[in-house]
Amino acid sequence: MLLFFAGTLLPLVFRDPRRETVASFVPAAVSSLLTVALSAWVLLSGSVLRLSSPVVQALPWMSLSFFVDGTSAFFMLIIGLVSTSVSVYSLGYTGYYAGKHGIRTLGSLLNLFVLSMVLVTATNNAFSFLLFWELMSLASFLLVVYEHEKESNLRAGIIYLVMTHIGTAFITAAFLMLYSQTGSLSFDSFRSAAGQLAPYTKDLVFVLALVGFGTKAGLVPMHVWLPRAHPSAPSNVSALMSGVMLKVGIYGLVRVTLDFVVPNSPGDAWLGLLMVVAGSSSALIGVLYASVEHDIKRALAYHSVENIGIIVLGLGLSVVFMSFGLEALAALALLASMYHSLNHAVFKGLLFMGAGSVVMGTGTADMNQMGGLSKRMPWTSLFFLVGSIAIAGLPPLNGFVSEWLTMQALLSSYQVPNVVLQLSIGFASIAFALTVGLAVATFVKLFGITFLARPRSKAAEEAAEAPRAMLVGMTLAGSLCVVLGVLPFVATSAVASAFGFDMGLVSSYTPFGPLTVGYAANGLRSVSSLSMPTVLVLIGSAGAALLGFAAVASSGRKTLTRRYTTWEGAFGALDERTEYTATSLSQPLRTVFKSFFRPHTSVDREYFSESNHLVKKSVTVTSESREVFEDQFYSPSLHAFVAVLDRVRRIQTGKVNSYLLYIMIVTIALMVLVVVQP
Amino acid sequence: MQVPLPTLLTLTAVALLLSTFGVVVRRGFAGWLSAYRYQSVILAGSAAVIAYETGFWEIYVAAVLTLVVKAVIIPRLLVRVTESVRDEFKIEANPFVSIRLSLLISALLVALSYGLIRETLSSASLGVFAVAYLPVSLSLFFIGLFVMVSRRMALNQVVGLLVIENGLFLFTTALTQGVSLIIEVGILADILVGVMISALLLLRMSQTFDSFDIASLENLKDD
Amino acid sequence: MRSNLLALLTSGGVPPDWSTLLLTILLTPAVAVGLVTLTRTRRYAEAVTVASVLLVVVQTLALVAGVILDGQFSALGGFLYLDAFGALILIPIAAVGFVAALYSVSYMGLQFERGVVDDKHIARYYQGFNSFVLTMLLVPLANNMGLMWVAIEATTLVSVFLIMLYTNQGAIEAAWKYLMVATVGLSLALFGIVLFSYSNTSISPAVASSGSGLDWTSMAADARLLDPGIVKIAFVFVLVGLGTKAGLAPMHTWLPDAHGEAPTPVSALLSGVLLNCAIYGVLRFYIIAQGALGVALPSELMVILGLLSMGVAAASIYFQKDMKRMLAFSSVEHMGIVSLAVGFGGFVGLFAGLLHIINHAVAKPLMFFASGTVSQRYETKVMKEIKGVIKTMPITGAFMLVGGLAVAGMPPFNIFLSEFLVTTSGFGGGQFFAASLMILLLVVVFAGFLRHLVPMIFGSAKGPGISVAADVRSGGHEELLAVLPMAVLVTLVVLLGFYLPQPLQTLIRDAVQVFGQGAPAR
Amino acid sequence: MTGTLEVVVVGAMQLVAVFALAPLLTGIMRKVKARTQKRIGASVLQPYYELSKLWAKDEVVSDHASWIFRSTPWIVAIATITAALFIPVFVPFSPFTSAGDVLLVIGLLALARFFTMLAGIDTGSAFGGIGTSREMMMSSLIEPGLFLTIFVVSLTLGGTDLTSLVGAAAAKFGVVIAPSMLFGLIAFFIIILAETGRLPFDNPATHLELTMVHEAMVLEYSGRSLALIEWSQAAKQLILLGLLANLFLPLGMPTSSAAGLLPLGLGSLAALAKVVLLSAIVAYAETRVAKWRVFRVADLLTVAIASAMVGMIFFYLQ
Repeated sequence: MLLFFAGTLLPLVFRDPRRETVASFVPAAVSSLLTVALSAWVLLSGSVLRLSSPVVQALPWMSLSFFVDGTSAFFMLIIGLVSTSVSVYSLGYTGYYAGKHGIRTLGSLLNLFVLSMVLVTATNNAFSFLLFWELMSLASFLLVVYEHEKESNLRAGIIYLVMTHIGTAFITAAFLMLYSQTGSLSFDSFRSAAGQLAPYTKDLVFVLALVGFGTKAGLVPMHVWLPRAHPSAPSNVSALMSGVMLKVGIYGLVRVTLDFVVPNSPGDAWLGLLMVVAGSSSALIGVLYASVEHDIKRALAYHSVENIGIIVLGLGLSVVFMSFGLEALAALALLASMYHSLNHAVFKGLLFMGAGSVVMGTGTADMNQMGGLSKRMPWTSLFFLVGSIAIAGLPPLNGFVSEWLTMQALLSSYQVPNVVLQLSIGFASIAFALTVGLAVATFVKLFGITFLARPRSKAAEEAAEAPRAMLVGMTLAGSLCVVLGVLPFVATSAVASAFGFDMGLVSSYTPFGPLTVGYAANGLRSVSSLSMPTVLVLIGSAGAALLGFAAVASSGRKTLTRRYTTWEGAFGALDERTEYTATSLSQPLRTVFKSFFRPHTSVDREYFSESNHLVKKSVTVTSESREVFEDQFYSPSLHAFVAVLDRVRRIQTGKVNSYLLYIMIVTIALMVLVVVQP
Repeated sequence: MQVPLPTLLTLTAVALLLSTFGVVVRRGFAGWLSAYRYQSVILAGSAAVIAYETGFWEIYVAAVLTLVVKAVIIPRLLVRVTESVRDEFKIEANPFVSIRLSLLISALLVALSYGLIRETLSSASLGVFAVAYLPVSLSLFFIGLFVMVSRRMALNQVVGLLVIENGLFLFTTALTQGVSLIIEVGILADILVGVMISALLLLRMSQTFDSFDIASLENLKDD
Repeated sequence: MRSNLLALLTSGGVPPDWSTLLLTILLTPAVAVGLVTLTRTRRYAEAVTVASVLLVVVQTLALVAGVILDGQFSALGGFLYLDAFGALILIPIAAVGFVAALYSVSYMGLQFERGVVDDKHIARYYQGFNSFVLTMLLVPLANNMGLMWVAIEATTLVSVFLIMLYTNQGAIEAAWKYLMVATVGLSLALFGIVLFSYSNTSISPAVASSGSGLDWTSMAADARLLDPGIVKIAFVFVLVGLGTKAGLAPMHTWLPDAHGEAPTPVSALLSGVLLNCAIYGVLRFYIIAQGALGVALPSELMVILGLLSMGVAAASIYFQKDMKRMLAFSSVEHMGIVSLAVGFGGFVGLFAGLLHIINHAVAKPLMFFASGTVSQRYETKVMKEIKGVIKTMPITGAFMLVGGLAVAGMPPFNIFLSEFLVTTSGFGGGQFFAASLMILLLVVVFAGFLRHLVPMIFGSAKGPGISVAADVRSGGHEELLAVLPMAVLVTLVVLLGFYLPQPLQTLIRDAVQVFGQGAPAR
Repeated sequence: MTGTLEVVVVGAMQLVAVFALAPLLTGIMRKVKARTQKRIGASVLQPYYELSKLWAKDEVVSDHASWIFRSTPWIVAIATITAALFIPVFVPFSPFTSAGDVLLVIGLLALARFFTMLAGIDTGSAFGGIGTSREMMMSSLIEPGLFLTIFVVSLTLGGTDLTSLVGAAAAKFGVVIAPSMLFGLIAFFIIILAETGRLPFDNPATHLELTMVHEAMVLEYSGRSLALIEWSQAAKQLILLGLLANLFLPLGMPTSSAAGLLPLGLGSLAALAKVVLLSAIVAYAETRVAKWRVFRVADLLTVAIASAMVGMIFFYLQ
């Protein structure tokens, strides 16, 4: 067992200067496989790993101790799966950086990043948790500013690290509140004291943890760094970051809600409600921004905000159910959200890898320059299609299953006795449904504009297919999507054993057994179920029936297909300028939700000669939607804070007299204070 | 003639306060120097009185030392340093606080130190010297500090510093009848070296800024 | 390395006579000063300085080993005295002194090459350097508080002398302000010290007669008997006085100018070590005040001053333009953290505070050396004109990044360990408001630091207004002697992040015991 | 009657019936519309002739289009067929209940819509672009409406499993006229209009780029693929109308699936009659209203969402 653990650590940190690309990523792949093996073993055997090495003898409760139980094993599984495919993918991807930057630094930082994530999920002590937590953000910060020539990357990096640091400050406050109750920093003591926390501290700890981990996971008010940091990182890193790092944030949230702040009284329901509201609003806002974005990586980053919102929605529901003692429903909601986090890690990783190879091929991330790549990069477009279908939650693949579970959880919220909760969860389900609808629309745009129709720029024309290693990486992730979609029992059993619900609760986990959700209200009993394998069989049979019918119907005449140019309404040859671009495609959406985006379009005309304004040389219309959160919430508060700082700064006046005056005032003030003090 | 001790002590205390007010009033550098020299002489006198009363021989040595260092060496040092600088820089043109106001403030400070001492240490059983000299030394400290704060010329700040040092010396001799001699010598050495270094600085300052005005010393700040 | 040394010494059978070591450790730098004044050649002065400081390091290790073994001992009839707390302060003086000596060889060498400094300056520099080390060594060893005051006053005078080395306007202004503010502060401190000794002598006539009124040991012994009225006023005077030297908030104004203008090795010593000596003085009297007045009042004062200095430092760092001034303000912030830690009290708080002194003494000089080399290379201290350090000087760039993140409090490094402990003690001690305010201020400092550090280290060095002087001297673009000290410090910074060597832990625990000695029977 | 063999047989039978009758339904709709506009209109069987004609014609495919364009018709057809297997249009129970429920059907329809939108972009012409962008906006609003109606229905009739839903609707007639169900009905009716591309949302008849949404996406198709798309479009219409009929107007439906052959036959006839009646109503509604501006359509869909919400509130607050 320890061997396993050392196995994951050793190769991760190893970096070999000479044969860079291979040497740094092969150990990464091997070690992530080991992580997968370790977590699978823990999940199956349900046993617990424990290891601890104290840092300071004098303070026993402060040690680097590790504890791998079901929950951490489940998240380790996610990390392992995605990092295996990403490290295989980055074997090919580093070619893109061959000339400009040292591959060695990229390789070692990536290893460090994955290592710190694995360790975060394994720690058992608040101090070591924070240590690895910030190590993770430090490694990802260095990766974000990897291409540090571009000024925008630097700013994104700074915002990212400062935001995560604020998040860590909240988490530290939460842990130390627990420390003040229990007197020790180890998670075991937190767990043992979970029961008898005073209600006041319990709420405070919960809110602090929600804000802290929310910043890392990218919940709405604190999501500002996400759309900036992910696109500026190299693609294989942003695949890891949005696929897995956000999940570590969720891991923290799960750890706090389930272990330390166990919701056991109706009073805690409002905590769950807070999560539901935060989740659904961040889902809605994330997808709204994603649907209008024309930079492919920013769109995917915004989309991560949306999926995280769904996961937190599921968590919130489980907290609400738990606080009313509805164990079965709580397990269902938790299953839905954990399953969704597993799915999201897989298909978001796949999509970012796809985006990476597209960016590598065309050299730009702006979708308006792309188009027609499916002909030149057939494999990448296939994988991207698989990813889009999965993320949009369409039937055959895994996205649909987790969304089905979340919907069932939402639908069964009627059993919550409190009416206010029922209604608010109902309204949250509207936001959720709107998100699902918009997600389909976003990915039509994302996939359609990038891969279909005619190439819109020179670069898109000569885009070359991604190197073989990248494709292998993507096949790994793609096949995972399909497997998780078709055989949901694989994931459900993993989640069940991870979170320790007893098997019978949700459904019988036979390989082909359907996922069933019971319904019993005002006298009507029904069991709605979904068994993907049979659905697949049906689709296959329908297809066969159709082909048979087509063959029979056209027995006589053999129809042939001719290729001819698209019908262009008799305007003469179409060139790519008349094509729909990403921005135009999302224009109806923008007008419908204009109160949210408040797009301001600026039209500037260029004239041949200043005298007559009638003959226009060119009219360019630029319209971009402003970041609502940026203007209303962040910049004003930032300016106010900076203004305060500015005033404090003034005391360094530079004159000796004023310095001496300060000393005089302080002496007299303190003397008066001391004399007055009893 | 056997002058009763308490009146003698109050007499020297009053003389000390008068000399400090002299420092506050004078505008020109020469004026300050003479006031300072006068103050150091009285200080040495009072130290001698304490030594006579308590019979510790170390205090005599300390008194003589202060007399030599503070009354003779330091003033000559300052005069030699400031010879090269033109006269008008040695006059305090317009201090932050007008002379009259600064007089009032120093009186206030004296009252403050007396009040403070009575308020805090009334309970402690103070020796006869402490009763007389403690508030004086504290007021010396505050007035010295006030002089440094309110004056615009660098020279004045040195003089303010020296007034504070005098207050210090009085404080130590009055309270504990003189700490062990080595420490006394150490303190005096520190003061001497301090004044030498500030003289060096003044010299260097007059070469670069060719004026002692503090205004030129303000570019190191957070604009 | 320390533990085997320990074994070596004790294995000698006869317990070595520690007190003679106390004397020799003071003599070495004194001899060095003499030697340096005699010679005029630069090479010889450098060699002497490095040798003497190396000797000091060895002796310090021996002394520390002694303290761990025998508790405390004294020499010259109780005049010199060393206990765990003093030894703890001794370590950074020796360690940073040695590293600074190494660094100044290359730094002053480069300055000499560039004609910024001539031969006379170099000689004066090394004189000042050695006497600076001497005076700083004297502070923790002095049992007699008067002697300690004289030592601190001497450190001020010597450091003013060192700041005055460059004859440009900024140096003079900084030196003048430093001298004025520090001397006023110290005279105030002397008021306090004498009051303390007065209260000590007025209680027990035996002490008065033996003339040991000023000895700390006697004060600590009957701390509980002292008259609270006098001790209150005395502690305020000492706190404000020595606080000025330590750079606590309202009295910190001289610090950015002095540390900004001094030559880099000196400002490293100033920031890394001198502030420790001043805080050492404050804490010595904190123990006695704690004994006499109970913990409430003194800790409240320390918490107020701590938060004040962190607030002021956080504000100024955010807007700073000059690299060294930013580091100076960050020293103010870290001293605030130490006083906060002591204010929070309890075993954890004191342990964290003392650990933070060590951590800060290791991390801050690293940053000063890195910024020194960079500002030498870019010939400017203004941060806007420095970009792409990681490109032009990879090793120093990496060290600067590690140091910068460490000083800003980024977890994997040592500063975070002690800061985290301080906040834990804050929450443990129930001071929720102060601790959460501290966390907020830490975040502001972190943001401010990052705002300046990242554009400097990354970014492209070719931008407008950025002139990178080709290195004048040897082909290698980074002087070995400059990089070596930094490498030593970086390993310490990273290592101390999660592993505290055993001897260090026992030393800190004994030091905390010393604090306990003064505490009233709770 | 519910052994796995019978389930498959009934399912297959229902599938054949759905696909056979679908074109008839569109024929009837066009007939009713023509009649109300006082013109004779083509015969009811006209759609059948069109389909068979298209089936035989050659296909023209644009050279920019990728494999997605050519495979979309097949995917859309398969998706609709699978959806048809689950919906109890004529038979009072959904044949493959154990495999899926209403949400799965919505997912399958969404899959079909997803691929049609992609095909629209693939041709690279501006028309396809218009169709897809409008469809994107509309579908993203239809989804919440659909989900909320199901939410209301599942609250009142219990769960999302179709058989139990239909059974409950048929059994307890009283439940159906509950206020929440009425609001659900209004919302569902509007959603069907939008989903099948009826008038207020999209004019199926014209090729004018101003008004067409669904047509624009399939503009480029011809020959067999156009036939397939038209056919699955009609089948979708029939499925949705059947769902509306069974859930909200369970008049002639036999209460449980175990009833004998005769009631089942009767029930399916009644269902057929209802579906025909509904399509007539829809056609009639179409003639009454003109095409709304594309962005005002969003308001109509919000009306649907609002009514579903009110239905939910009624259910909870009762």
